[in-house]
Amino acid sequence: MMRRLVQKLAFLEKNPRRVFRALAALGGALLALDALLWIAGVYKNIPVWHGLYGFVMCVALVLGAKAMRHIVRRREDYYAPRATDSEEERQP
Amino acid sequence: MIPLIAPGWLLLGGACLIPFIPKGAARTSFMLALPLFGMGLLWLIPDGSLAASFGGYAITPFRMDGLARIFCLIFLIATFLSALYAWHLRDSFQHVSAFIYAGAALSALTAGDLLTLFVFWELVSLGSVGLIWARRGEGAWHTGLRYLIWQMASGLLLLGGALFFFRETGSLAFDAMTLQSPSAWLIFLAFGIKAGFPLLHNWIQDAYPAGTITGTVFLSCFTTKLAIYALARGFPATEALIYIGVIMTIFPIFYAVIENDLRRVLSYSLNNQLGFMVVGIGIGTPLAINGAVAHAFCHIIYKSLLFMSVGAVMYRVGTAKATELGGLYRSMPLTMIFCVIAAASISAFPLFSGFISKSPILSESLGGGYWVVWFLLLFASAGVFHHSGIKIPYFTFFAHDSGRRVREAPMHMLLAMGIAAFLCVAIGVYPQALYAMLPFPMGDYTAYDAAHVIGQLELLIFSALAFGFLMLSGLYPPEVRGVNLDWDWVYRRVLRRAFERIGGSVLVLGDKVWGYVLGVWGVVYSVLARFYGPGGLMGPSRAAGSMALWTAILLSLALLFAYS
Amino acid sequence: MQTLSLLALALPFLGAAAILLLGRLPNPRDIMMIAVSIGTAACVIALLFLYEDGKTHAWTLFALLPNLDVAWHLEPLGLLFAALASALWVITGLYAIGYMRANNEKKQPRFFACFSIAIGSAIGVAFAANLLTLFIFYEILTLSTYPLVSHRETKEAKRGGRYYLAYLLGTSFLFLLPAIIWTWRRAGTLDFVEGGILPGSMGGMEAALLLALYVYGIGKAALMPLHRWLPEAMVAPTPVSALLHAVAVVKAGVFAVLKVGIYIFGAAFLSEKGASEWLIWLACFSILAASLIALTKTNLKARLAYSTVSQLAYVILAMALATPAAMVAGALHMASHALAKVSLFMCAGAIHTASHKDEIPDMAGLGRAMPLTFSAFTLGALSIIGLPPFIGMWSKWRLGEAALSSGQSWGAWAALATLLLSSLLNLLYLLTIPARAFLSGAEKRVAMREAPFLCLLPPCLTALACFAMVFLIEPLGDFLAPLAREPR
Amino acid sequence: MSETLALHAPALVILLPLLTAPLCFLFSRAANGVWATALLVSLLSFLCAAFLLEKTFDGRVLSYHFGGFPPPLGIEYRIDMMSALMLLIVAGASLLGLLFARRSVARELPAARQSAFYVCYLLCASGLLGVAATNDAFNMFVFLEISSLAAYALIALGGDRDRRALSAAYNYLIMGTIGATFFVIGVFFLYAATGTLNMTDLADRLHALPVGSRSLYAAEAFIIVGLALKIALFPLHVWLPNAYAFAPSAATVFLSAAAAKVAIYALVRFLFSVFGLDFAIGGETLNAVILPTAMIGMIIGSFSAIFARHAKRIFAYSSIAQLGYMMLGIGLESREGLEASFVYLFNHALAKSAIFMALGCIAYQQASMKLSDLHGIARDMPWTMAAFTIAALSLIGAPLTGGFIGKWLLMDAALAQGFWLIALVIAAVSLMAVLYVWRVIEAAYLKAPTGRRRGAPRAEAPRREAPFSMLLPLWIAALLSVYFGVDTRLPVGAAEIIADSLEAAGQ
Repeated sequence: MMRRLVQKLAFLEKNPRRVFRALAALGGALLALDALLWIAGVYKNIPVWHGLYGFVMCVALVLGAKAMRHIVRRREDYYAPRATDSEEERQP
Repeated sequence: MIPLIAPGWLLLGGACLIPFIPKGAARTSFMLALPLFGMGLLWLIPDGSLAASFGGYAITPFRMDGLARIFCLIFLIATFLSALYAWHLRDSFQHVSAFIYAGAALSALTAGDLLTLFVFWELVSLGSVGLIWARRGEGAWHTGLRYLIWQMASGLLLLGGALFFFRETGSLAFDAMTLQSPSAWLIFLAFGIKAGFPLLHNWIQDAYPAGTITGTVFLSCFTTKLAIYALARGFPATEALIYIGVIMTIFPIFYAVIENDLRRVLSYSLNNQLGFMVVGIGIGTPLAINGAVAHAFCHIIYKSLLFMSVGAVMYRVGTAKATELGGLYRSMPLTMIFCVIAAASISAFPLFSGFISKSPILSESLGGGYWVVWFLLLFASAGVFHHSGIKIPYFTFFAHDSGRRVREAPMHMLLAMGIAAFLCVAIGVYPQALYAMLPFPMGDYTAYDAAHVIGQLELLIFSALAFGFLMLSGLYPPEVRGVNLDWDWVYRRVLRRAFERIGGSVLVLGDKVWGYVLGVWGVVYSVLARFYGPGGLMGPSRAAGSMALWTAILLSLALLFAYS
Repeated sequence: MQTLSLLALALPFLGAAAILLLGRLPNPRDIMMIAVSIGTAACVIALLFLYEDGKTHAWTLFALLPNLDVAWHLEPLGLLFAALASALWVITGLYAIGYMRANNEKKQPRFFACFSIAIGSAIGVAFAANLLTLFIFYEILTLSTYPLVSHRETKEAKRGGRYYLAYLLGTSFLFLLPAIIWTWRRAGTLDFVEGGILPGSMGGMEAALLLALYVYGIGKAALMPLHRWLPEAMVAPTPVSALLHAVAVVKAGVFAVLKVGIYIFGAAFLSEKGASEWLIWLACFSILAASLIALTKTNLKARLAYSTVSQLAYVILAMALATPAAMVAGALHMASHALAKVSLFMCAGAIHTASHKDEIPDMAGLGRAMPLTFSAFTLGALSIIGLPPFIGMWSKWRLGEAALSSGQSWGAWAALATLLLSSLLNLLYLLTIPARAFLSGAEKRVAMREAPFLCLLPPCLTALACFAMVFLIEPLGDFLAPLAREPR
Repeated sequence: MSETLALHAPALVILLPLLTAPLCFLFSRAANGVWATALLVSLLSFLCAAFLLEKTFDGRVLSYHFGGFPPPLGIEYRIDMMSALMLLIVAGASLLGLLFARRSVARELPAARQSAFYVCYLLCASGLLGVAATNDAFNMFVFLEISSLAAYALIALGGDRDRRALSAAYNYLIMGTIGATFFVIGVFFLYAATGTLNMTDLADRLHALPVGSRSLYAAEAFIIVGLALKIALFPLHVWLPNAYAFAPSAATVFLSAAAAKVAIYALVRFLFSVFGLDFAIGGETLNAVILPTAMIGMIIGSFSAIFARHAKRIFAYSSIAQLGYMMLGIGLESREGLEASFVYLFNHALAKSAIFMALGCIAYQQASMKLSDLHGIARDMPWTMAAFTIAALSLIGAPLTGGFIGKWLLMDAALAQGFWLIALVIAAVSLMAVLYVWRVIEAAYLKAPTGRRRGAPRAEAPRREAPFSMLLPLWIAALLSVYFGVDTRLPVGAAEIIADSLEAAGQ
């Protein structure tokens, strides 16, 4: 069972765009469902808000962090020898 | 009738016995039996408290109620899982430290007064630092020292607060208080340090990646959640907590995205999760508090599971740096599955434990009219998914293949992870069991209504899409080695340098001053010695002639006085 | 009781004579010393139980000058100090025998005789019924410990001894004696009286000045900046350091300060006139500055010495807070610090005996070879830091409580902040020692053993006592309660 | 019997040694015989002194008329508490010194001069006793000169061992003569003004005289300066260190214990009993002169002691400082001050004689008294150094020793009048005493003996403990200085009576 799982994953790893498209399709379906349920009046939340918000904010988060890294990143041994960052990590 | 021994005391007593049990199966079995036995005790102990007097103070060394009970339960579970995970370990020092740590944390949960709380609060610090020092080496030593200073600072603030509290009220009872007196502020700060309030948080990200593989699993369970418990007990519905909590949820996720050390990523994410709980406590409605408590409960399980899976990788590969890992799903598929389950839980996928505990907090923030808070929490939720839900499993087990081919994690680790993973799913599927144990009745609340489920799924899927988009477009920042400066830079670098400079110059100055004093003394001495030495004015060999002169002078002076 | 207390006073002195007589025979001599110490401790502890609050227990030995007696009395604070000194004498004595033999020290008869005299005079200080008697025994204590400090007769030992004498005699002649005579002039008596003898006889400024003379005149309390003798005296053999820095000498100093505060000025008088407010700040400074200096020392005994300077200032702080509760807290701290610090010093000596290592960095990894020693050290250190569940925490707790209820506004905050901050500093300079000993350098196997049994047992005992004392906290509090009584 | 003795004791106490001395000189050349006689006489005179003290302890005054002539005409010996105390000190010091002297003198002086030493010693003692007992101003001068001349000779006898003794004696001779001359000039002025020499009488008549007589001013000034020379009050102290340092050990013991103190007695007698404080040079002026000179003397003397390298000289300088203490108490011109001075004087006599005896014991074993040659001596002479340490503690003023009582009272007296600075100087000078005493103790106890002692004639002979006959008086003095630090009834009681009577007379 594990072997098959690993093989499947290896296949996906080689075809990332496939995964992405599948995800996009799932997202589209969810958006549609969301909208439908809202129209049907099952709940009164703002429709499709979660998805868009999540997408935008995540992009913003990563880009913001990327920008921040320019400011805050230092060499790994910056705090050495008073930190473990640059120490050999292999432990028993 | 309360049984004489509280679960925490049981663990502490057990910790004292551990060194005397031969290493190996006997000792590990004993260590596993302790929390199980503790759960049995917890089952037997009814609600109530034990009053006592010590040193002239009325204290309540033991108190059991709904809030304490559920925390006790999860602490015992966490102890069991962590001990199981550490089955292979043959280090008495770590064993004792870990059980003192767990036992003290449990005892602190059942402390009914500030004095008892302080006692165990400090013991928690002492026990836990052993798990960092046990890694051995210069870096771990200094990291542990920094950690210990922070923890002690928290304990001392608590001590100061307790003193003030006793002065103000004449009692030491630990119950809800308001931020209106020095005592409350001091205690609030003490809890705040352990809960990782903004600017008081760095010890978490500093120390947890520096612990031993098994030690960090213990660490991730107790200290911060003890603080959450204490806040829930002492400062429910304190509005300041809402804003503090929101900040806690937001800023760590930025760091988590760019951090290379996966255990530090988890530490940032831990901080972010604490933020949700703090918000819940700050909102303070029964449902919100329940949410915070439930979230703490679930969080302990999935966070320790995450640390366990990363730890298992570390155990086999020797590092937890994202740059060194990748493609490990081939070698450690089971670990990967458990990691993904934990990631799903922390991301609050429906049917996983995080979902059922985070929802009450989110809906109460909305219900309480905290719109901005709700927006930010939502952002934080998406961020959590991004770094904990995707980044951890992705960079460990997928991404580019690091080429490392190792064995699957050892059996006992898999077992511990399996149990934890099972609990994550079980709670997610059947939340009523957990809801029933919460301090306040949950009524007919359910997280599984359509709006919640669909909204959450949407959020997560689109976050994943964003990740995919960024990865495919190459915008995603590549993992690189390095450390990121956080607030701790101020004291680890700036203050340290300043202190060294100032301290050094003060010492130099002191030596100089002392040197001057000695120098002046030397000059005075030599002058005196010359004055009084042989041949000096006051020296021993003075002729009679000068004496006669002196006599004459004195006589004339006397006469002058007399005649004047 | 009169006989018993006189016996407790006289036994150490007789013991000293016996030790000198038996000087040539090491075994009978040492057994004699232990027997005498046990006898003394038994007397004092019996007194502790016989003591009844409310009764006067005062006797006169002889009149030195008209209206000026050499007299002794029993009161809780003195009994506590005497009990500490005599009980720890038994333990330190055992340790000293082990240490002196293991290190082949010379002139042991002189050493043990002076040791006994020092304890005897410490008990004399404890029982003194008036300032004059206290002064007399205080000086005997100084003189009898001088040979102990200079025991090794090396250049450094002589230097240390010179510092020791210069500071202690200098302060007592220049400040203490004038202060006593001033008191005598003002109050017409020197007796220790509940509520003090000075109230009503002087104003605030004068009282503050007189207090300054006392606090600095009692040089053994090592308040900064007159603390330098204490680290210098570290050249002495370790049992002496243990005795000096934990039991007899420095505690006699802070004991005298407390006694002056309680029975000469009276807490109410001090706080009413605000005469001790300045001392709060000075004591706080002393606590923190000495802790900071301790951080920079790498020699174990030097670090412990500065730690002592810092801890002594706690007691002075307690006195300066000038409330009855603070005085009790000071007395408690005196006891708790004595127990903890004596353990630390004895551990330091055990380390020296077993490994000849005195520098802290050299001790990394020693914990594996000497687990018991370093465990005892850890317990002692935890107690000094003020961590639960050791006795040190309780004295700090009481002190903090007293600070808050003292009615000082800024002073109370300063005192509390100092208490907390110094705990942190204590942690840094004390706990790191055993932690490194246990954790660092584990890869090297150290071919070393624990110190000899007699060097090992005593520190373990006192370290455990630091813990066990917690259960005595309540009876101890009750026993000391008369100190907190409002003057009648 | 007792009554007869009481009647004649005031004369006996002086006449016994005074008459024995020339007899010894004439009839005996055997040193041991002279020593035994001198010891016997000293003992008798000490017993008389003790008897007198006992008699006067209730404040009574004994008056003895020489030859039966009543006072203004004949010479009167008048024994009050102050005289009795001085007699006790002098006779006691003489007894202790003689006990000590036999072995010491036998080693330090050539056989031919030993009996001369004892004769001079007896003469000196009788002179000092006479000063203390007589109530006649001129008679006092005579006794002063007897003692001084004998003292010059005593010091010069040290010349066989160290040539510097001769120049020291010469210096002392010159200074002492100047002092004596000044004193006698003052006495003549007084006689010219009043026509009497009896001091009680003088006091009465002086106060009947009109105020502002210049000759009386001059008389007081001459007497004060003359006596100050004998006391070695700063800055007239320069003769003292060498005189004490190079005299034979036994002579130093006696002189340091008795000589200067008797001069102090004479000064007090004149200032308080004869002139009175409100007379001529008034109390305030005296205050302004004595207090500063006493304090400067204390400081200068102590510094000199600290920097001295010769053990005996250290303590000779210390004597200058200690005399400063006594003068300080007198300069305070209060009841407390006088009391303190006399207690101090008493205890200092004991402590200082013990110290010089200990040094004499050392001198018995080795020629050099340099500090650097005393290294490790406590190992060889434990008993000597133990007694030395006890006496030194008394000198410092450690509690439970006589010195402490003296300093306590003195500080108390200074504070009673609000003299802050003086109290501080007293404390500081005590501290300086610690310094110089400790140099000796450290050398003796803590320093390793140097291999060969330079200039030591018996370099090869190992140092050993001093003979018992020398240790005995040493220990008596040392133990007494502790005893009187614990049981203070005798010195304090006596000093109280003295202070009361002087205060009454001084007004």
